[in-house]
Amino acid sequence: MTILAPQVSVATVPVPYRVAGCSTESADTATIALEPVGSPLPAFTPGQYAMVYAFGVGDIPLSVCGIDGDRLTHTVRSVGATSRALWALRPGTKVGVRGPFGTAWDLRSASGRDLLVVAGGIGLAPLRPLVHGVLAAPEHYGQLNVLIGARTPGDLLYAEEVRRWGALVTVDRPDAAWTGDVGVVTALLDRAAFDPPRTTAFVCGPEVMIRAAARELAHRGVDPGRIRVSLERTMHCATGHCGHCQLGPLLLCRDGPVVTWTQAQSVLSVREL
Amino acid sequence: MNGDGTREVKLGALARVEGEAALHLCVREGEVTEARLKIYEPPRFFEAFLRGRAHTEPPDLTSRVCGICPVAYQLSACRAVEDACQVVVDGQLAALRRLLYCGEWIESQTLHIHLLHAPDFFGVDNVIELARTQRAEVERGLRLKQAGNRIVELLGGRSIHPINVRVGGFHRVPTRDELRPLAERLRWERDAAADLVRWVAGFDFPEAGCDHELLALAEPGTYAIECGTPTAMTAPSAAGLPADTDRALPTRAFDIHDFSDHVVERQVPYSTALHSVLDGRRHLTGSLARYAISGRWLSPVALEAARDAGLGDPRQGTVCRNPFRSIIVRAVEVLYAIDEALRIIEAYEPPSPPAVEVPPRAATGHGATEAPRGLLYHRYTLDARGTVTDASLVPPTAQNQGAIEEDLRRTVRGRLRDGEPTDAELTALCERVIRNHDPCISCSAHFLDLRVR
Amino acid sequence: MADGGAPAVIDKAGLDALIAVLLGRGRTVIGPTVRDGAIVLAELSGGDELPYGWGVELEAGRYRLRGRADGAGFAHSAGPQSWKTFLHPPRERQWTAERGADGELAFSEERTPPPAFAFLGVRPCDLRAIEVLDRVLTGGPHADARYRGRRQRAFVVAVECTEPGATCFCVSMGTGPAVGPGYDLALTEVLDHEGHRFLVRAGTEEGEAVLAELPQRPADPATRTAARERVAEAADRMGRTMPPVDLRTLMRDTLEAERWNDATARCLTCGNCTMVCPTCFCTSTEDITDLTGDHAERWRRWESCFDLDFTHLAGGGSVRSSPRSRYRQWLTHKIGTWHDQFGSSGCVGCGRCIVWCPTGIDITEEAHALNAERAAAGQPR
Amino acid sequence: MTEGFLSSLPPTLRGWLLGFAHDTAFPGDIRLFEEGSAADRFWLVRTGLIALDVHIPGRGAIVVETIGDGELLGWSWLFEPYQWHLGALTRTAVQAYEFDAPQVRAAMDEDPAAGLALFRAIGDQVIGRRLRSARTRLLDLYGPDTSRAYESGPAR
Amino acid sequence: MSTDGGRRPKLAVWKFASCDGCQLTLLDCEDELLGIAEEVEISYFLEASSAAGPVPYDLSLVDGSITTRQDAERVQHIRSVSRRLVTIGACATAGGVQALRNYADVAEFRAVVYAKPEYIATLATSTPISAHVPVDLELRGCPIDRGQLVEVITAFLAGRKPDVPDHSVCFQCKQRGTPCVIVAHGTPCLGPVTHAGCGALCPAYGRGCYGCFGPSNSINFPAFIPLLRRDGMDTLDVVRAFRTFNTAAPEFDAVSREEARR
Repeated sequence: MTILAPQVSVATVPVPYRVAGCSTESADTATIALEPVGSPLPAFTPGQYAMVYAFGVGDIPLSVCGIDGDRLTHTVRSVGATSRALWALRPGTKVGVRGPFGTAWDLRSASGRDLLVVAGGIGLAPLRPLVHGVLAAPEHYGQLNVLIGARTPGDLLYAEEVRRWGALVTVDRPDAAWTGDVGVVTALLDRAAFDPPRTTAFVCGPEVMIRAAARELAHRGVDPGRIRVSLERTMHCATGHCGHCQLGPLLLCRDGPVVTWTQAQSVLSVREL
Repeated sequence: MNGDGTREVKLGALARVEGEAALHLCVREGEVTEARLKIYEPPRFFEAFLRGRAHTEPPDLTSRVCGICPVAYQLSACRAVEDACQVVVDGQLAALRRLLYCGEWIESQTLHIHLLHAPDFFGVDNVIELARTQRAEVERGLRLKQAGNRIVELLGGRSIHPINVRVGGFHRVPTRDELRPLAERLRWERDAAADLVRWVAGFDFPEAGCDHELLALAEPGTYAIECGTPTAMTAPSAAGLPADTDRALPTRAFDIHDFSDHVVERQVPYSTALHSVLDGRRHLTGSLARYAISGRWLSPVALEAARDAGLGDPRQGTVCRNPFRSIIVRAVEVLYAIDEALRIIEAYEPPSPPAVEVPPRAATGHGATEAPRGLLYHRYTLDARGTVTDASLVPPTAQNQGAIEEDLRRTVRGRLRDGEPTDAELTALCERVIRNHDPCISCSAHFLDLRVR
Repeated sequence: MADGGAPAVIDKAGLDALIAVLLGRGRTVIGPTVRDGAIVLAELSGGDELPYGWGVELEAGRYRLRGRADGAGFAHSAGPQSWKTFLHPPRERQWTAERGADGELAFSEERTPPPAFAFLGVRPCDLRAIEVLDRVLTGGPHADARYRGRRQRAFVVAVECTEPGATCFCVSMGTGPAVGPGYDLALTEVLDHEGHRFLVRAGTEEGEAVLAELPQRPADPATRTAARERVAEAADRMGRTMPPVDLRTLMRDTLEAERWNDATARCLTCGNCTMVCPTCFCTSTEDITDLTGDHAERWRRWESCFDLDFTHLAGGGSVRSSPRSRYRQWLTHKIGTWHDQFGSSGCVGCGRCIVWCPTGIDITEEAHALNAERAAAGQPR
Repeated sequence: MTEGFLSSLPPTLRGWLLGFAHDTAFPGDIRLFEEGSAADRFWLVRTGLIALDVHIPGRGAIVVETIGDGELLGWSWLFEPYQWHLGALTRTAVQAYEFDAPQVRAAMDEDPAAGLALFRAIGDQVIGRRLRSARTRLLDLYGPDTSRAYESGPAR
Repeated sequence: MSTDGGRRPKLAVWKFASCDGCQLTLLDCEDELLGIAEEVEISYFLEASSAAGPVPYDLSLVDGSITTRQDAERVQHIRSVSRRLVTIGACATAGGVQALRNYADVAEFRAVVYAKPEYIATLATSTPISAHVPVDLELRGCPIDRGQLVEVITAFLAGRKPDVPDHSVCFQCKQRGTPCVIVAHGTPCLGPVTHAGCGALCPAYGRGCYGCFGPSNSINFPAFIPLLRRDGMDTLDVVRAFRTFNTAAPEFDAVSREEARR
């Protein structure tokens, strides 16, 4: 039995971080940049998450949406007490961070292959550092396609950056100024240039969207073992000890959030598993 | 001031009393024409819905009449049901009941002293303000109050609506080991209570008296709490004495089974509480009455504290009829209850089983105990299966209403003789007069003797 | 595991001495004792607190103490608690945080030294349960430091099972009634015409050292034989069995079985089965603050997958909203997906969940029924 | 049954199709299929109501459409990978003709004329009609912003 | 909870038909009382103070049920001057023991208790606060638990969700280490259907839970009622067991009516 024995249990006890910046993404969503006050946490890898603690309120899992040295960025949508507190943070405020936790996208295993990134809503956040990774070394990969679905044009995250990526964007509900695609994100697959057998796909978004997209990709010939999806369940401890995030055989805080469609397909097909 | 020279003082909602009440006072040409303690606490119909319940249920159900003195309700109910079923609970079980009751006395009396009554003597609105100048005393009071709660919590499970009391005894009795830490704390608190008596004795008290009969339970050899015989002391005027006389007067006792022949409730239009009278005369229950009836049975430490506080020696026939000084008597009762609790704990042997069987019986039972604010009487009629067919509850505040209104009249009249007070002054004075008797409005709002028709 | 040298025999006075020695070594001794009409695990100060002469009568949803004429001290089955209560307590502080006037945060890990427990009377099934908890709480990428601290310091006196209850099925789960590895000392209680005595073996050096301090005699063949026979007889007297199939596969194959509806009709979702289970480890976190708001604490407390809010998603409802899905989660996890997550079954066959379920839902009966339903439906899907 | 899908078919085709049918009935609250599972059967509803739903963790089953008397339940069996896109739950007791999908597909291959006619009928009467109505509903759902109820955020 | 300009949040405590016990719980927080008073401004609390602060209030605690027309109007006013409204106790949350009137003719009840019933203006039912105005949180119990009250106030101050679990008493009973009284003694106990919060007191004292915290969030009466019968309760006992302090809670009300029809 191998047991990690860090001096400070950074998996259990938060480490102080300072809010270095925050920007509004949409009405209910903000991106916060965090810098360590003292020693930083071990390095994060795209796809992994941190438990971010708002003082006195609680902590929630937030995927990293940007990694720059010791600086972590997270995009948070205000849906509960803790996310509301984090969403409302101002620069200079201190928070606690635990991590890194969970499985990563594992971009390296897609070396030399076509890449298909499919994101729905706030699901773009954990995929962003993956795209950064590809753009930093395009020579290692084949075709990169980024397909993004957003509820409305105003809900699109990182709009400037997304334009630079050349991503295909579709919205459910256009406004008067929107001249782009309208519809669900899977409809964009027809316009993406990828060779299914040579493709590794990375999918994140609402679970219904993940199910539809992964199923469609598999139908088009992408190997289910090469479709990587990021799943979400309630996480409390992030260390595999509290049991809340179980999804069938998976302990998602440890075995996820990123799993292959091979793993996810059967567990997502059982209601209330 | 109205055009006809009538002056009305209306106080919408009385503060620092338990429950909802208002005051209505009319003054005309220096005379008080009307003094009403108007209780508008919504009625809750306990006596009606007790009908049809099992004979084991009154302790838990009637506890909910009052969150301030639930133990009083539970134990009066137990006594009445046990009386109907001809069961006597005695020995260590009775001692534990008294211990539980001591806890409620300590809690409730310190609550009243510090949080409700003392602010009046310092001219502040509440205990938080009081704590700004009397921090140590308030903290001591809260600690004492907590000690009372700890007794109730240990024996009863929780301080409000304890869960461990049952007809026949308890669901579970504590071990000696469980009581030991409590005793350690109470030994400290006994000194604190002696300090408390000294503190309140130093307050500034107006001269006052009360011309009411005093009604309390009496139990030879002890300061009656959880049992005793109703005993009344004559009002001073009947003996040709002034209302503020401190002399003990003749007493008479009557059997608890005859309670409703002596204490009769009647309804007044302005109140959801029923007023009651003792043998047709106004009477007062509570600390002043208990001290008058049972004072000589206080423990030595309590007697000494009472004497040092200027209450005189009850063994020498001295009583206290100044309602403003009731705060001192309450403090003495706190000290006594702590002392008594310690005595019970030291003599404690766990009884087995924790309750005696109380098989139902078709009969009517009566029970009375001394709630912190006065005598609380319960009566139940059971059928052979133990179903309650009739219930009557007579709480102390209902009994005291007449006395409170008379105190209002007397005090306001006296004040008017000293010159014209402002409305604010008059209001504050009336509130103090009411709070002297620690009225518990929740208790008083739902009762009637069924025979009054 | 040390081979522990030669087995010895001690009597009741030896057991008293054992408790005294363990107390003398600064340990908090936890063992069985009678309280509230049950044999509970509590702190012991002497051997006279052991439940000599007490046995239990067990059925699904029913537990009754009954006297035993033979005066045995360990002839009772699993009680309402397990050692989890002490190793993985119901409520525990994990860290505290202070916010300074300048807004700086300081976090301090809970560092109160863990108690040095001595567990007296650990039944073989429970010893395996402790091993399961070890894997869950210290075997993954992140070890639970508090648990590990208590666990590493704990001294385990196992007692072999000679009196299984009607709800026991450790033989099915391969966890008893003979003791497996992991003990410091192992006892086997023997009562016959030669008297009331215990065969003792040491499993560790500390166990040997403790044993050496006790009044004892070398184990005689008769005592050894009697001990072996009593344990062997116990194996034949198991009240219940699990179906002799791969339970992990059975659970995977029957996720949509009708039988779940049947069990759920009887399930109160009270969570009692999870709380009494010696391996159920789930917890929830509590964040508390004081009135100033500048002092915060993180606590965790036992939680259960039967709680509707266990799977509450932020901004939504519960994933497992139906009682059916919650009961299914418990059972399929316990004997199915536990293997995937932690490399073993989560069930040790102690029968507590059967006894302490108010409506008497029986894990073995449910497994048999699921197996029968699968068989009736033909091949596994 | 006089209305619905069957009545839109020419009589010969109707007879041909019903040749593969067998009668079936379900009580209310029975799950006929799950999203993602194999689409190996389909039904023509004679009486009763079926809800098509999507399961969203934490929110339960969200009903997107209902299928009633005379309507065809299921068309995913026509196209690879023959997997249901939605789940189906009976809301009331249901009586229906049930068809074995592989058998019907094989028959469509064997008799291309009948196959094409059936395919056209499904494309027009079922898929096309539902697509049109879904788009109309989108207009309702995504029409002028309906003000969101104030989220007072009660703790529980 | 952010308040304007960093001032102390204002707390108000209101009373309707009740025994006062739940608001007394605030005064029973001896260790915390002065601390609370430092962190929040107790603006309205008649039982404790004769001073009343100006509206609006950041947090209103409401004790008691609605039994008169005036009270039904008063609670509307309270809602309108309160940013957050938390009901405290079984009366405010489920109508309290006085909701037993809901099963009877109130005119008759009134006549039993009062000689001149015409003096008494009261409604035919006792209803919870939530039947009249939106409520942000309902704190259960007859009476409420002191620890839960402090938790609600501190959580309010920290902007945190109060940790007030909705599961059954059994959860707390097991955490407390009490052997189940149903299983070990055959004692009827409402724990499996009752909301946690009391700390599982009654079983710890050897008695069955009597449901003073009302229904939990996951109840299976068809499986539970037979246990009560098995352990010696007859139909009348079962009806009485659910008709106490939370009698008007919908789940308890329904099961007691169903049992009463037997």
